[in-house]
Amino acid sequence: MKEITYKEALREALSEEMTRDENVILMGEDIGIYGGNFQVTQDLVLKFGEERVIDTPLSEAAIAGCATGAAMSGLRPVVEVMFSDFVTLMMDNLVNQAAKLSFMSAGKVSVPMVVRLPMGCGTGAAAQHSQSLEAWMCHVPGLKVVFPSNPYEAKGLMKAAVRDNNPVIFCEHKLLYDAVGNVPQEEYLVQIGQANIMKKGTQLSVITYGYSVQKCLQAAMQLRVKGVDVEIIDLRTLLPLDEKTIIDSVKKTGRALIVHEAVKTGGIGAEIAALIAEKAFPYLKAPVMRLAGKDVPVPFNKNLEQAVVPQVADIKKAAERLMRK
Amino acid sequence: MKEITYKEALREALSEEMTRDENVILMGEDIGIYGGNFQVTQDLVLKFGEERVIDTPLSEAAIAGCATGAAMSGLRPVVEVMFSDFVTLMMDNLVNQAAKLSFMSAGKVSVPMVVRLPMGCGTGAAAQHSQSLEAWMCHVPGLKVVFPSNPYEAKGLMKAAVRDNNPVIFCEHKLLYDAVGNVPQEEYLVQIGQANIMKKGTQLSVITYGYSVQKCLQAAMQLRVKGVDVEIIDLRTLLPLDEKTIIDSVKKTGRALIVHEAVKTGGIGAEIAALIAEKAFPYLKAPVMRLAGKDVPVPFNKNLEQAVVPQVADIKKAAERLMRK
Amino acid sequence: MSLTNEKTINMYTKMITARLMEEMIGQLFAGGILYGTTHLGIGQEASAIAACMALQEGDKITLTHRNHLGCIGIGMELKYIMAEMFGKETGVCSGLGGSMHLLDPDKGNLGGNGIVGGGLGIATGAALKMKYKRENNVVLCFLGDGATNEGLFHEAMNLASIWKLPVVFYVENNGYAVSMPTERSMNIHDIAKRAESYGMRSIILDGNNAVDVYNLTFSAVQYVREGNGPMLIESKTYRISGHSKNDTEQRYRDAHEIEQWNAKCPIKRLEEYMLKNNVATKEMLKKINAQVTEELKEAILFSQNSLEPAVEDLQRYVYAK
Amino acid sequence: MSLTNEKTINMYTKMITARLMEEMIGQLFAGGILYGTTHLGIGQEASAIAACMALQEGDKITLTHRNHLGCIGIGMELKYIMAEMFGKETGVCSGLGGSMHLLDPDKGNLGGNGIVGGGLGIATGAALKMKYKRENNVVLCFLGDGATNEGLFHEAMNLASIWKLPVVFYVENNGYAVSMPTERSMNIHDIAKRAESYGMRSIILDGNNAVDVYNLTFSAVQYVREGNGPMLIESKTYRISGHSKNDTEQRYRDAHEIEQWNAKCPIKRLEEYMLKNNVATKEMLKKINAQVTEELKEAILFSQNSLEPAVEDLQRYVYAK
Ligand SMILES: Cc1ncc(C[n+]2csc(CCOP(=O)(O)OP(=O)(O)O)c2C)c(N)n1
Ligand SMILES: Cc1ncc(C[n+]2csc(CCOP(=O)(O)OP(=O)(O)O)c2C)c(N)n1
Ligand SMILES: [Mg+2]
Ligand SMILES: [Mg+2]
Repeated sequence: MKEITYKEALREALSEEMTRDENVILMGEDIGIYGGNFQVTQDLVLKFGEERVIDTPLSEAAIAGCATGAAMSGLRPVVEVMFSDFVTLMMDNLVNQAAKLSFMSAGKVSVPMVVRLPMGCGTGAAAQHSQSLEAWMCHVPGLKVVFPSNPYEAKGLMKAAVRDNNPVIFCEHKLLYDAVGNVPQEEYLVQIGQANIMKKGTQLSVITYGYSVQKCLQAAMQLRVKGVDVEIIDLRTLLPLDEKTIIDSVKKTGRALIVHEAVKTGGIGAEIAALIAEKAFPYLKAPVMRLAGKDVPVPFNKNLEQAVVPQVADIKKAAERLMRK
Repeated sequence: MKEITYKEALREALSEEMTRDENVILMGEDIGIYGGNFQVTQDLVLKFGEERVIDTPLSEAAIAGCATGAAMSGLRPVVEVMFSDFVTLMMDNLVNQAAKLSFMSAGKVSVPMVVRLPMGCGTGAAAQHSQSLEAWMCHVPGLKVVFPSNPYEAKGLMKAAVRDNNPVIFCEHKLLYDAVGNVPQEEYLVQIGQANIMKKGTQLSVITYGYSVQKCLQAAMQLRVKGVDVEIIDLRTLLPLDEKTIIDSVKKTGRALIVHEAVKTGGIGAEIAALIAEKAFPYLKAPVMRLAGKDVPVPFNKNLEQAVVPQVADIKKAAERLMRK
Repeated sequence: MSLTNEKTINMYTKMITARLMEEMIGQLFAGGILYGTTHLGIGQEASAIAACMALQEGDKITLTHRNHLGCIGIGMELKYIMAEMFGKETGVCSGLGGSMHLLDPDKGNLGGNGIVGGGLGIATGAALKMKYKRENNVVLCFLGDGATNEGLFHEAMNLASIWKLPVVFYVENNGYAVSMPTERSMNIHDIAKRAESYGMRSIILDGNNAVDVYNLTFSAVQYVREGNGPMLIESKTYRISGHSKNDTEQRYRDAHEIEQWNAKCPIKRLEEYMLKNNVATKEMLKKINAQVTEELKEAILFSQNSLEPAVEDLQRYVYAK
Repeated sequence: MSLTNEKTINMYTKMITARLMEEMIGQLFAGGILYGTTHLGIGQEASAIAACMALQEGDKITLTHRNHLGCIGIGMELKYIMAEMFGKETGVCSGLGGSMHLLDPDKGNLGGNGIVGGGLGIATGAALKMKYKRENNVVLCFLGDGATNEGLFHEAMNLASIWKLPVVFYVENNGYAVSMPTERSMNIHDIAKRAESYGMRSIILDGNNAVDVYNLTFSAVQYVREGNGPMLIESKTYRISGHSKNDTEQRYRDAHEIEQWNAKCPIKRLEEYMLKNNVATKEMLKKINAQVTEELKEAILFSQNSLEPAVEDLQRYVYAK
């Protein structure tokens, strides 16, 4: 084991996969000598050259399209989108091309590509640089969506994503890039489609992912002191969801709290709540509760920015409320 | 009262609003002499001229952006997107500009525009011309989303949408354009944010919208014969949802079936199910059930196309299953 | 490679195949036998097919919504195209794709596209791979005049240019994007001019003259193949068919204009050329027509006798293994 | 309107205001006092401010992520800009927008934009409204070299051109888009060339020469105001600041290049011009500097003494009434 940061974990994964398979290439804005806006690709251009670490102009749509065409042809492009908010400019290529090509061609082509999306707020970058848009992606059959919450998952999921034969939307959280954690010295993958029970518990299932996992773990420690024994599920993959892990947990605890940073209405929390309401209904001792981002754009002001997403205290309070029901 | 089609209803609404307010203009591809891909704007260019019924080149992103700028400046543009699938090309302007400008400017500007999206499958137009993407839009604070199910709603909602001071995503269903229905001779609006109970019932709440409303009504007739008394809620507005009407109904019936054509995972049905699971939990006699589009792109073949969205028989079967739980 | 007699006859055969196929598809739609929608290419046979014939083994094309001609041009088989039009399991895309999504990578076709401009990114990416792998191939990216107003056109042209990718952007300027005349959708006379924004070379050709299309496309393709970076070709042509099967009224153009272009029919012109230059005799042309008619009949029979895809298989191709 | 002495002094005052403000913002960020991110415009004062000064009452501008200079140029008040930088309730956007979203329609500013190219559509739409209402106004749309590679640039330029909209696309080519040099992001030397794709007129100007910027922009704006359709201006300039507050290493350019451009400092050049042409004396310039310094201090004091926006008001502006 060794301790590295989330961004180092991503970089290691990319570097290892590029070494293993010459078909893996990187594309994105300022990912070369600049090292990427969040330093994920730092120095990779020195190691792999400009032909494999490709600095692109500001042309998000064409980058997504170009990656799609390259992937159809046998390469495995990993695209960095500088901020996830700019994926709005790639939607046509991702949704109408990459996601549908395998189906429309009856399997004649496949599109093995990864699109990296730095998500979330907490850096004061305001409404157009702080969104969490994973729910859109989960509504598109043909895509896979993952969201690691720590360096171990970041590395393992990235390696799995690069090897997957489908377009994988790889969500990262800006506030996690400097988070440290242990990863094995030897090679490993984290399988796409498998959630992880981060903490076992008996009274309440907290279902979450991404940066919120860290907050939920903190809240769980505080709740423990108060005698509430929480189980925490880190989804890791949002599409396809690991239904079994979620449903089994809720069947055991009888209570579910879903936590995410994305705006509540239409968020992926709704899908999870709906699943539980459908498949674990007789086991529920209380209503399924969602704690999510407020239904507003992300404000610049720091206090307000903090107020729009669930914080540790909010999670604790919500869990306590749910335990009383 | 008079009987007109859905597309005539839309046309009347546009024509009346354009007559009432010279700030209302139309923009879109082939909406002039061609009359729009689905004939909604037929002959409006003859009545209002090319300055107000503006044929655009194939430039979806700029059309959305141009409408945004025009709306910020005092006009009220109504944009036709030829197929809703192409809204993928407008996402940045709709989501990062139009939806956020009021908030980001602390109310200094507003963006009164309407974006018309012909949704849905059933015409054999295949994967890139058949999607139902309303759920994305419902996940964007700052937008409003409506989806009329008949000519009465189409006209009333369109007039309300044109007068609304926010960007309104106006979903239409291709298979409804030729549907006929009664509308009042005199002027009327259908308020945004209000659902409508299409049919009162006591045993099961069917919550639906758009083209699926028609199918649910048919299923309800068949269910009645079998002694099942269904209540049908036509949502009409998807953002903001009329929570009260939904929750009141479910409290009364104790059972909820949500029906829509959009892909199930991450669909707006998830949001509704989650709401119910949160707010009507103690009243539920059975799990909340969602009947929605299959998680696949829309296939070309007609049999398969029919199979990917809920049909009358599926709705009936689902309702019966739910009654047995 | 210069246009040999054999190649010319082959080209003619494909053009006739395309014409008869499109007419047949039109009839099948009119008769309510085919389902969905379609965009016929009548009048553009030389533009699409002769261009494809300028390619060699390993080259690729990307096509548009109006993609049937390109499919014939690149050598896809009639019966698998027709079976796809019928939505059958034996179709090139097993009935899942339909008229706008004909795709056959083994033959070099990376796909028709329901999204106008949708092929631009894909073509650029396919060319990126060719360059990366030091392959001696090129991509021929078909698009319409209307598509050149899409943002993706600009972005893809620029990428191809700065990265010197082996791609030829082949713009078929047929005068309209649905009802929008090209002269109203842009303030320039020649779309080829747009190449200059990217420091890219371009040529303009008469898209109704098959021999010219072949020769000029061939030289452009060679230039690109040699590593000189991308090129743009503007092929001036005309769509005789309505925009799609729904475009019946056509209030946006007058009959006289169509007549004028009918006089420039690319097939008639190629026939005249072949006769004049002794490439073929009248009898040979007649025989080709008869053969193609027969083949088309067989293709339809094949399609009609094929099975529908199974509902149980719906999930099968959503994700690649 | 020609550049009167009064106007020149006004212009100089704004440029100095911008320079001192940007330096101050840089310091406040370095000291951890300001939150979020920011894109300073040091070196581009002439390019941004002199262009704005060529406008008249009722004209509008759209700005980019690097928008502080334009805000000063169009006449927004220092204290409300600074209060927004501090995220305070008294800021131009009540602390909701922040550095990239400064907006003040009453002063003619339709907004900075966090999306590169985001202002292009808005500018086009604002111009559409002016034309529709027969107003005698124009929109000046600011964008960077990098933004001209976005698809929206292409689409918006084309719309503006075919509809003859009163909009001037003002491209500040400062040599880089973050770390990407303009010469690597496109295969042409002058971005102005791109106007030709739309049959649009263009001019190139020295963006570090305030007097030139003013005069040439003024003439372009007049041309557009007269109903001749849009124009593109390429303003060649250089960003002395790092790209954003995070751009500290700057491995993508060398110090020598920055030095060379420092020698062309637009403020020094305007000072020289003013002294040489007796527009102002050294003492006057000194006094202006002192005044601005004072004003800036006050603006910061004002900001620091202002209240934070209330959490309870979060929902207030999501929807317009
Ligand atoms: C992005 C997008 N916008 C609009 C359409 C609808 N549409 C299909 S074909 C077409 C016209 C295309 O014109 P052009 O590129 O000139 O090709 P042509 O039809 O003339 O062959 C339009 C508007 C579409 N399919 N995709
Ligand atoms: C659509 C989009 N892509 C990427 C970014 C990230 N980004 C912000 S500024 C910038 C460079 C812009 O370059 P240019 O247009 O030349 O303006 P400059 O920064 O030089 O003033 C980039 C890549 C963004 N904000 N929006
Ligand atoms: Mg055309
Ligand atoms: Mg720049």
